[in-house]
Amino acid sequence: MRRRVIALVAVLLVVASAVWYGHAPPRSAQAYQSRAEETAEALRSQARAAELWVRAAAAGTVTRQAATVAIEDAESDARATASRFDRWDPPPELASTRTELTSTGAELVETLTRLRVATHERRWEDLPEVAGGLGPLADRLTGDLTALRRGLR
Amino acid sequence: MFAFTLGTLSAIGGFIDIGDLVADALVGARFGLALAWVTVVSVIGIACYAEMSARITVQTRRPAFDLIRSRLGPGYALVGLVGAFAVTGLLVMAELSGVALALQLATSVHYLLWVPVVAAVVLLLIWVLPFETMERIYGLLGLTMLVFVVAVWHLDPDWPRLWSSATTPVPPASESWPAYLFFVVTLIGAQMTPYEMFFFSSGAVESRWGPKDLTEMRVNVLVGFPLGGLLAIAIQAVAFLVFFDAGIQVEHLAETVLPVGLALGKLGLAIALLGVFAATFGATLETLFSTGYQIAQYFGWSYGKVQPPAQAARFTTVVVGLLLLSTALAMTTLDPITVTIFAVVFSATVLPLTFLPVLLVGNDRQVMGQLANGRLSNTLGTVTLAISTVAALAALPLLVLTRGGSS
Amino acid sequence: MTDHHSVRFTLLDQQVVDADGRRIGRVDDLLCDDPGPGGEPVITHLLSGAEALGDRLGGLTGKLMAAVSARLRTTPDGPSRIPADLVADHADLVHLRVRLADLPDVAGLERWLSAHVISLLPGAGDADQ
Amino acid sequence: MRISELLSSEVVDETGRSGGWVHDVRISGEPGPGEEAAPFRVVGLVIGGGRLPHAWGFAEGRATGPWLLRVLTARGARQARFVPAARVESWEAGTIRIRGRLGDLPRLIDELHR
Repeated sequence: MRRRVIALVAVLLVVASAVWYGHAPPRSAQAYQSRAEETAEALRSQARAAELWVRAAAAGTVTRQAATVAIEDAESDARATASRFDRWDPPPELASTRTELTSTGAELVETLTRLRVATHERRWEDLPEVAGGLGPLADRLTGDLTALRRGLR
Repeated sequence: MFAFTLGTLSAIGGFIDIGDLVADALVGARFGLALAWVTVVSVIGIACYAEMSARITVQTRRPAFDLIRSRLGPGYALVGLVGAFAVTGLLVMAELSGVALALQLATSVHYLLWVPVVAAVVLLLIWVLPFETMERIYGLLGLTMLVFVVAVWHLDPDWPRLWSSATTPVPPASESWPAYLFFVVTLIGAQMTPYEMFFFSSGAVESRWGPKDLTEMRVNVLVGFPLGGLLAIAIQAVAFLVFFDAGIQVEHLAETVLPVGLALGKLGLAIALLGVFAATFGATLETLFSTGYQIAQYFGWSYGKVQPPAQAARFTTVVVGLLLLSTALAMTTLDPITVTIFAVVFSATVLPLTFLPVLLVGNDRQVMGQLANGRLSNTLGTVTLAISTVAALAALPLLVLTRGGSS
Repeated sequence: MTDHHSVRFTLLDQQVVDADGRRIGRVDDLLCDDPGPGGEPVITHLLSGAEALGDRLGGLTGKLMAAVSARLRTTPDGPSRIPADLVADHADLVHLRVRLADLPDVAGLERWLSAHVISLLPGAGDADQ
Repeated sequence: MRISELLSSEVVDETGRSGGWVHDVRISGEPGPGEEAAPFRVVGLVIGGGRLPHAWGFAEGRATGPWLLRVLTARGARQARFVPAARVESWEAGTIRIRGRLGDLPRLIDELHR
């Protein structure tokens, strides 16, 4: 009986620490940096995906229904990614990384929001123009990523 | 001859479900074809066990899993049962959401509004439609997913690059080894789906297969599953071609079908969506039933689609109960894509518990007589069992270590 | 070869089928008498149902299974028993010589669900066909 | 007494040495109303060799493959012994006492090919 209780407690501890490992905020500078990289990669992915959908919709290769859904998804994903990153405290030496990435994230969310509004208002011909900011944003994120990776070494 | 091709075709469509649609696109976008070998291994493994369990069914006129309990004993069989129940609970939720997401992409009406509608239709179909009709319709409609294969050509790929990616089974520069291994396990879980075997052999009992159907069954398995695998690799390939260089990670079902739209236009996209709809719908029914079968077989209840529901009351209750549970789970707004990844990883952890008893029964000469396993079945079966055991042990540590594959 | 066989492969855990071919449960345990020193115990009953299975599994899970099943039971005492002399054949499936309807304390939940829930819905068919 | 109780009992010989757990129960009998009908009865117990060779059917010789599993269980399958019911002193669930020594018990494979 006692052994069983100990085993049960051990299993619960392992599960709890596994969950904690998955959700804990980064504590070291290195962990923060790798989370920053992941965030930049995710944001860039969302920007490029939305851009791709807009271009495909403009070229008529995808349906407007599907493009609407994809743009909504990209917006909510970017919002979630940005706000998750925002919640983590940066180590002092990486404060500038946070500022840079947060502002790029905010800009991306703003652009995607305008895109979503445009699709809901059925201003299909305006989409490419609204989405024009996505390419430069993605490139900026690529720059951030390169800088981050260089800093890691 | 007609049933021949029909069964084969539905095996192709039946191979793909929400797990494949998500995992293949995700893997293709991040790793190119560097994991295509996993699909090849999985196809060989699942074909070997599907053939074995169908052979057992033909010989004993009982589904292979009827015999699990007498091989593993009630204790281990119960562990397997509880594990499978949890996994299929998640999977049904994911498949239901998959159907709803396909409908959302077609109509841009939010998927949560579709979930209860889909669940109601599933319930109705369970009640009225005979087993074989159900399997065939969705299998055949699922064939429309072959547009993914066509799309590969229309994207005008750099073939040498595809080939070199497929023959370089290491993570690309941008990815780490743990992430690579995590997706090896994910693909194994997504493609060696035990419910396919459950369904295959239980269905064989319900359609009263005899030794004369053995050839038909083998053709279904040996042609259908490899073609299903080809489809899976095509999904990886189109995701690679469209997303890899842009650094786009697949986070939604929309991105699975986008390359088809880019390659073949609106019509292609619509066909792909129809395929996704059919595959996930069919898989919803299959996963539901296989769980019902498994529980009924463990306790020895009467079960099945042949009997009227009142003669298999406990079976019907379990199936309907699980459907309601999964619908409720889907309505909690948990992200269906994340749930799918978790479900296929958990599915990999209980895989050996379904393979081992099948392998043991296949070798029992007192039960199998002339139809006992040959050397080929045993070699492939043992190798597959070993692979699945390693994958099962590695699955959860990798899930934690890579934070669900995100790093 | 000898004339005896393994209980694990031929009787215990096997599927029980009634005279109509309907699946009614598994052989979850077997009851035998105590013959005293040097005697051969005779198997008197097959036990079927989650209560017998729960007792056999033991542990927390088994106790829970047995307790829930005992609570659902409508007949007075112990797990459902099937007299061993009702077995017609046990090569692979365990075939009984009687119908489920003749075994009042077996598969109680199945009957109850069938009569009170499933049959009431349209298109469910008849439980006693 | 339930069969499951027998299956989780320990066998002890007259010197008090333990032969380990009962891994299988051998039964005999032909059910039914016919001429040769006889009730099911327990004719002996199987001990030794570990759980798996018995659970997987290798000890009984009903399975011969796959090769890897046969090799893994081969040793255990050879060690398995048969306890005839006639040698059982008391059928008390939990501990089953037998007459004579464990070493005198026939090996299961020999008993099966008798």
